[in-house]
Amino acid sequence: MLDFLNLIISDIKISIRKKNESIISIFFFIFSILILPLIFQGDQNILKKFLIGIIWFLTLLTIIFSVEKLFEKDYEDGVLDQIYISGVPLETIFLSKSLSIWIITCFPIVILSPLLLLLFNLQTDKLINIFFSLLIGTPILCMIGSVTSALVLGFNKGSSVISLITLPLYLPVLIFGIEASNSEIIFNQISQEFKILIGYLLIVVAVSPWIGGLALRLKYR
Amino acid sequence: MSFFEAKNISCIRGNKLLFKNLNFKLFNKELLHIKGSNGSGKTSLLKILSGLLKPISGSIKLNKKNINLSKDSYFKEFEYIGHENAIKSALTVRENLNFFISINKSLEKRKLEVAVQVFNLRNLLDIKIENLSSGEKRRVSLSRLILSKSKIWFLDEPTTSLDKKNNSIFFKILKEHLKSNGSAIIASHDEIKIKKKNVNL
Amino acid sequence: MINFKIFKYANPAKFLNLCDKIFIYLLVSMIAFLFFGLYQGFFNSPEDYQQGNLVRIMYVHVPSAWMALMIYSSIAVASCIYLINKHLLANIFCKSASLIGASFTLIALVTGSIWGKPTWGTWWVWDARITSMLILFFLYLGHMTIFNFSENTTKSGQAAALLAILGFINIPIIKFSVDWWNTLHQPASVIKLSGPSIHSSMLIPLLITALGFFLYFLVVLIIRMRSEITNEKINNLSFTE
Amino acid sequence: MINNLFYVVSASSFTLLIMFLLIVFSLSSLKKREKIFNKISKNRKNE
Repeated sequence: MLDFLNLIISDIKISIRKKNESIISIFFFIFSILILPLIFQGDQNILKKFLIGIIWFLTLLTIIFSVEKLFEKDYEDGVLDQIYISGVPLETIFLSKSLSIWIITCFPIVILSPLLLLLFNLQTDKLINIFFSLLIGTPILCMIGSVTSALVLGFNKGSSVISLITLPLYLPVLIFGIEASNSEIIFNQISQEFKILIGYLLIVVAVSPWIGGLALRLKYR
Repeated sequence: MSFFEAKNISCIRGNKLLFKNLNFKLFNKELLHIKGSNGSGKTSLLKILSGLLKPISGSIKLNKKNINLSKDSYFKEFEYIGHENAIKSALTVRENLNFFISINKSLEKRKLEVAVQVFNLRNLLDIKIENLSSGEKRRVSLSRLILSKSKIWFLDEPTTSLDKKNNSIFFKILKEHLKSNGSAIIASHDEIKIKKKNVNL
Repeated sequence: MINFKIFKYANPAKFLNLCDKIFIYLLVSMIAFLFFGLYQGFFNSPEDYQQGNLVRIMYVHVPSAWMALMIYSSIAVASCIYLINKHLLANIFCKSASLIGASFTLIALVTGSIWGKPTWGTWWVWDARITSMLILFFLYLGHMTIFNFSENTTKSGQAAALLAILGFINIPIIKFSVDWWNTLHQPASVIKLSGPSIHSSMLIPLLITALGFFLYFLVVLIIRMRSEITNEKINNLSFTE
Repeated sequence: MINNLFYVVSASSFTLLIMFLLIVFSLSSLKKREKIFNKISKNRKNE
């Protein structure tokens, strides 16, 4: 447990100091949302209609960018070997990596996107919905992305095709996330879409550490 | 009694057979020098010995126990310094050392002072790794050996980019380690002027 | 460990022997079934009262869609077996079945859109079943690319097996998620709890063709597996010097 | 009706074409690999 925390803390420290992809990708996210009015020629109605879908799509792209070389850097400078030899289980390494990538990239997105949407005059209940749906949806994206990133770690030419492998697995989250953000207000009664999203999160949390651990183990055969 | 034993190890990387049916034993207080030209599989052999790679065939035993049976307990028995320095360039020296002490149970925090002193790292402690020279980076990496309480060392080209002074410091530490019942396996193409066994790849 | 009788044939040499014995029967029956089924379907079955002749596309479209799903499930099962038991043959099965499954998915997609043009008026509709089929196609592509990553069959095989299992867990969710937008596509008409809702004069040719497709899968599978086993032998030969 | 027939024919011929191509491709790769295998094993025996 302590190892887990240490791994996460050092990861966060490194990415804040280095200002690497994961931090840069947040700026990518913010900028792309801010230039949206230019794309739709300032048409407020179209914007309101598609905004949520676009937010989800941009989130997905951001995560794919930042997940691409998640394990590769640690492997190249030998730190991953050293952590493995220290006796930390590969499942823990995997889980800490995917959690730290969530904290670094997704947490700011989850916080920022409702605020950014304020600029587009959406109703407040929509903002709450999008906050919660991103909060539940992004961990799923991170975990699945980390699994594929761990899978391709074992191969030299892996990281170029990671998006091809990852995107099909992301579609359910995209669909339900958008549906959940558009669903009715959730405080009185949780809507169906939210329930599905939560269930999916639980499945992924239960399954992905094992698959991710096995995938990392491939590197050590 | 045989302390550390490798039997019939063969290794294939890519489509190339690196070595076949390698045998050796290592007792307490002994040093094993793995020699070989570039690409002959020195690094692969060390990775195999430390359980980071699986050999195509053969077995490795420590105290007559196969290392694959319980890797977790085997990992506590040795210290491995790889070809890469295994330090995070965005962190300072102190943070790096503390990080590895915190996750590795066989590194002892109380020896930190000693390690810093031996490798002259005191002035560098709060400097980020990315600002260090390659020799200084290697010293940080090697200081792990002093922190460690493991009896076996696996070292991959330990003296690369070390200057003469630090080179002799390293060999002094190595001799002391051997004296205190330790043993070490070193892969390098430099000559080593200590009593040793040789394995040629 | 569970010892199924079938694992007797997990030895590649024995497996090849078995294949040699049954290959010719498979080939003959495949040609017979395919020929008979397609002939019945195209010339001897009634026209649909709404779609007329067009309904005959069903005899190639539906069986290939079934095969695409069936092959992916079998790959997932074989992947589990491979990860647990480390049988080389399971790996080779995954490697060789993947391309066949991808081709069947492609066939289902293309014939589906050819069918869609006259009935719905467009080549492509973003409806639930088509979309999930498309995703299945992408899953197949990802599975195949992983095998090409590395010469080391065991390593790429294990990675592919993990991906196949991950995809298989996701397939029901994907299916369910794309079902969320209800659309133009007909509801499932053959496999239903209340029994088939199409007339037996159409159903029988359909089932015969499906059987023919399955036999075709086996035939190509044997050819491809033999080829992969030969490849393994070549690799082993070049190592033992 | 002719129009409909065109769709049916194109769909089924596409199916059969892909199936045929797949079988030809698999057979040719098998033949190629067997050739290589025979060559290598012959070489071994000669040595």
